[in-house]
Amino acid sequence: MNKQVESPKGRIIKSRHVKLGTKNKKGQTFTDVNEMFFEAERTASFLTGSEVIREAIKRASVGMSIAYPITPQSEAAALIGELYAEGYLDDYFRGESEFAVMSQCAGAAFGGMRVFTTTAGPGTLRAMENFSMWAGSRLPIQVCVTMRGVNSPLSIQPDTLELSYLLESGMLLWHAETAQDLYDFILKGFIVAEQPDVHLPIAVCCDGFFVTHTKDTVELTPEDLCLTPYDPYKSPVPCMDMECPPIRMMRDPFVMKSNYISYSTHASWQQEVRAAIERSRKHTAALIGGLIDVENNDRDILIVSSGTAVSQGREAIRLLEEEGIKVGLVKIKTIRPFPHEEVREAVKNAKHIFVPEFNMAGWLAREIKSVINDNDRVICGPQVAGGMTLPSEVIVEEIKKYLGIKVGSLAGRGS
Amino acid sequence: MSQYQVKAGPEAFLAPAAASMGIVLPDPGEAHIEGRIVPEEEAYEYAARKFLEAKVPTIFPGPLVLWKWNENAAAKAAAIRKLAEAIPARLIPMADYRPKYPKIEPAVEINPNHPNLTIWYNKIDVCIFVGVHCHQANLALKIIRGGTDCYTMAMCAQAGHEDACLSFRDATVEKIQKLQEAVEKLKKQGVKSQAIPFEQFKTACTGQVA
Amino acid sequence: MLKRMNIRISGLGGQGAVTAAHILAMAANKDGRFSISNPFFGAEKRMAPAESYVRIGMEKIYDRGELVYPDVIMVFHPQVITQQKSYTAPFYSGIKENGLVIINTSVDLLSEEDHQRLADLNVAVFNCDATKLAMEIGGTELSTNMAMIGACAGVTRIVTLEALDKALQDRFGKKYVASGGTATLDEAIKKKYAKKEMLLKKNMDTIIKSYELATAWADEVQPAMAGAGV
Amino acid sequence: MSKEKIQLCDDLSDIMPPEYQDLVATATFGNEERGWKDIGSSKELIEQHSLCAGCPESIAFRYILSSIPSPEDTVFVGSTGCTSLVFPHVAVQNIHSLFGNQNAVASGLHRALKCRFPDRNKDVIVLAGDGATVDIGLDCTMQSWFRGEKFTTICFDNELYANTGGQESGLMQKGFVSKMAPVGKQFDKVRLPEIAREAGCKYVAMLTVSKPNRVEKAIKNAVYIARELGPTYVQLYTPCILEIGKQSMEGLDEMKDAESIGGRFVMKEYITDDAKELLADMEAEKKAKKKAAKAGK
Repeated sequence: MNKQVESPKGRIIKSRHVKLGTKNKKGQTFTDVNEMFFEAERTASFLTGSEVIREAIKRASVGMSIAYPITPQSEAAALIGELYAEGYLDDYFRGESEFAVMSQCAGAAFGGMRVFTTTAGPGTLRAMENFSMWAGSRLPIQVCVTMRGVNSPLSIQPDTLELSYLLESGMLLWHAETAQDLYDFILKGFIVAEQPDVHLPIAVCCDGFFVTHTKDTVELTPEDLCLTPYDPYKSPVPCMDMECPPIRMMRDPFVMKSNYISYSTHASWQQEVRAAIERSRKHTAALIGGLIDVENNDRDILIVSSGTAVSQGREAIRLLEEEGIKVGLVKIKTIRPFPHEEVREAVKNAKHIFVPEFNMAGWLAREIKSVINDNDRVICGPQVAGGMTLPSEVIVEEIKKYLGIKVGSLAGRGS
Repeated sequence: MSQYQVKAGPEAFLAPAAASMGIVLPDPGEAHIEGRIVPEEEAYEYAARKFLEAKVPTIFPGPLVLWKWNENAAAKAAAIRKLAEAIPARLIPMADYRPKYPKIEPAVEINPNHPNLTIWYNKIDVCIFVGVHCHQANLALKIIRGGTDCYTMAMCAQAGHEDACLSFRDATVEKIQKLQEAVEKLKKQGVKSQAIPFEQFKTACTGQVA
Repeated sequence: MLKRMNIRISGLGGQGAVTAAHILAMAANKDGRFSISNPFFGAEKRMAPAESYVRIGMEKIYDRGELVYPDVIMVFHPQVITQQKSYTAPFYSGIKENGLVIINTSVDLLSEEDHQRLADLNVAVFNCDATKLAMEIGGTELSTNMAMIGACAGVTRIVTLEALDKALQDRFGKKYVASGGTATLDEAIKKKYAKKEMLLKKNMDTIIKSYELATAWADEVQPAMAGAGV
Repeated sequence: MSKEKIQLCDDLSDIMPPEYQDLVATATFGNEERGWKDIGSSKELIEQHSLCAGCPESIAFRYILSSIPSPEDTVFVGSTGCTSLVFPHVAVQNIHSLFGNQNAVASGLHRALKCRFPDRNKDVIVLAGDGATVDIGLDCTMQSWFRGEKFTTICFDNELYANTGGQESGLMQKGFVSKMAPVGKQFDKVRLPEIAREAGCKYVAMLTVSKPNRVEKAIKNAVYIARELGPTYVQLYTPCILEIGKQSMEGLDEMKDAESIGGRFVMKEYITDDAKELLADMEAEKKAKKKAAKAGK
């Protein structure tokens, strides 16, 4: 039902924030996001993903961040602490668990601040009850999820299964492929999440270690430019600071017949959260250049994926190209909203659609299957999990096997 | 393009959110009429005509314009009053958003949790929301579209409401005045208000006084 | 040069395998090449297996994560082989044809079978006594990773000495963000030298010496990887 | 929000529901001397509540809401339970959020308000039941005290889970037979006031709500001390008459029994030395002001 949204000007609506052009206490200039991303010059830096998170937050005019250690996000959370010590944030502390941290984030957001936090794996699951509460309460908190294994036995290794738990939380879910994506998504994520018509929490997800602990080249925006601060009085729900009406305000009350109102209010409330996700399409498409990226989708074979699996797919396409096998690519950037129309359109001529994933559930393949026709075109895989890497050679093997081309065994690690 | 139109109801047991049916909000300088993006100017005239054709045109001012929490709010309240007089339309406040105990008085208030009660009770056929927080306005608009035949409009200070049959965005005092001018212009052209004669109720600390 | 050189470093926790990967990648970056480095993802433990990866290439690199099919394998500690302290067993599994193995050892650690398998794949084995070099020149075994970097660069020429010098400056000269264990070792090596300049010089000297020895070895043995990075 | 801000727009005030006109005209916003005796006129209180008839919680609500020193700058954080049925009817903003995370939400909230309004007293008050405070939320409750978060925690102790139908809670007395304690509760009532003291609370009080002046004093002490020094905790016995088989009229007697000598709720108060000093200073200041006012006349 969702139409593909295009922004006519290729830009997000310009900020009308009163602080535009003035400087913050660190001497950074509050800058319209269009100017920051489409006009300002960028500098290449060689950084780990964790450092990239710090660099993004340094420019994000974040009010408060709350931390709790869990591998692989600990480094990023600690680096944000350093930013606090340097005066870039108003407040920062370590909470007692992810459940508490996400509630503390909620408190700060209820109080009208821009809030950022990070978590991963079991932390995401422990925090889970809060994510739906954030969405229902329309709190535009950003959590960076550096995904890792969540299942027993314990694994701290990369695995994207946790994203499937977040699918129906009501949050915006963006999936970064690289450190560059991570940088851009964090900054742009605040802008989209805080639009008055969206105003929802956002999880900017990346594959733990593959992005957080890898040193890669990232183009940074100028250090002396920062986002305009959050304006709590543009919120679609009253800020809880006793500074705005109505005075008699409960966020967010039981909405059920036992307190004398119809269930349809609750249903409408849930519809409204989903509607807000839909509204984010327009802003997101303008800021991150569409919800998907497409390369050579006129080819018979396509790799369609998100996150690090896209990178592995790109390498596989190179290897296949050397052997004369031509494969196209669709990179999905936003999981919620899911780019239904975009994906349907991009894969309409494909005969085989491969969906490599770093999890055993194959949730992305399932999402894709649910929106395209002739969904037996979708080959769910290759899938790895629990920290296993997904060598491009394995994707090559999968595709060749499917095409009936003889392949050497990659099992046994070549010994 | 979406084929969906945001029409007056009653639409369904649970009407869908217009955004989920592919309706997109207007950009600055634009408005929407039933989901169709139009220049703002067109919407003023359309809204004015809707008001004048209505039997029970009603304005629902919300907390953001009922409380004098800043000077702008006071100015908007003044403009809303004038608009109501120009049409003429009833004013029924949405004083807050709480689940009110034990019940609301549908003749003199509207509540976002069951706005249909007020629509039904007063037989309101055209209404406009102004000064209501967007989330609460959207709840009310969906419920109204679901269960009543009321034509809904919104004068939104932010990005607008696709759940209304007609919506303005970035509302200011001037925009409220422009709507009033559009009403007056139509009247000058000979369009007569079809409103059933009514007396605006008045309240005081002690209760309803008129 | 090769379109891409994939280097796998197997060592033990505390030997600087992760730092070595970062420095090699940073140096390649300074040489104007594309590079990515990352550690293997384990809970940090001293003397437990630790692995890191460097990918260097002429075009943008997307591939990341554990390196299963390397061109070059560096073994930082004999225990990687003798105690099987590696994530992949045998330690050379996945090595590509015409590849290179550099082992920090003074004696041959490989079995007949190992030698045969590597020979079948035309993989050259360079035994480099990196810890000894580190003690002699750097004055601390903490510089073992420097000697190993030098050996890799000396054989393959995948990075220049100038770029390595700049990468060292970046890594130890400025404020650097390191995770727990690495940060502690950084402090240890900084304490070892009275001055930062001294630390940088001794480490660079170790790299240079090792580089020279490796180049000489490569000229003599002429493995497939010799100069492959030029 | 200052009292001046709690005003209606002139052009629309004559259509506002009467309770709001009444609120603006007669509420005690901005009056630091307000107390339980203002219950008749302080319209920031509930005009109608949705609790069981005769529920002592409703009395507690009235006493608390009339005693907080600046309702115009206070935000409550609640939790799931009977209390959250009352909050929609209170003219002070409040947050429901989840069950058991109230002290965590309050930690974030009061810090945010401190950052945004550094020169103002913005009081954050947690008000939750014993299940939320002591059982599911104990971690969040205590950790906020360890961190020294400057806000007040009020626990409505009805010694069971009332809203879900009378199940055993940590504050239930030993031996009491209830749902989920079919052979009687097996362990003692959790000594949260003592735990609070050890966990860093600057002021702790445990009492019933039978005597309004006592409640007023405890709430005021708690709020003032939290503003300046650190966390404070007030535990109020608000028996669930429904679940302990009492009639609507018997709530007060139940509380009086519980607070008499040897009862579970004999009033307890712990005040740290610095908090005592603060209260003494405030008292002295108040006296001096009164004296000056008298002299001025």
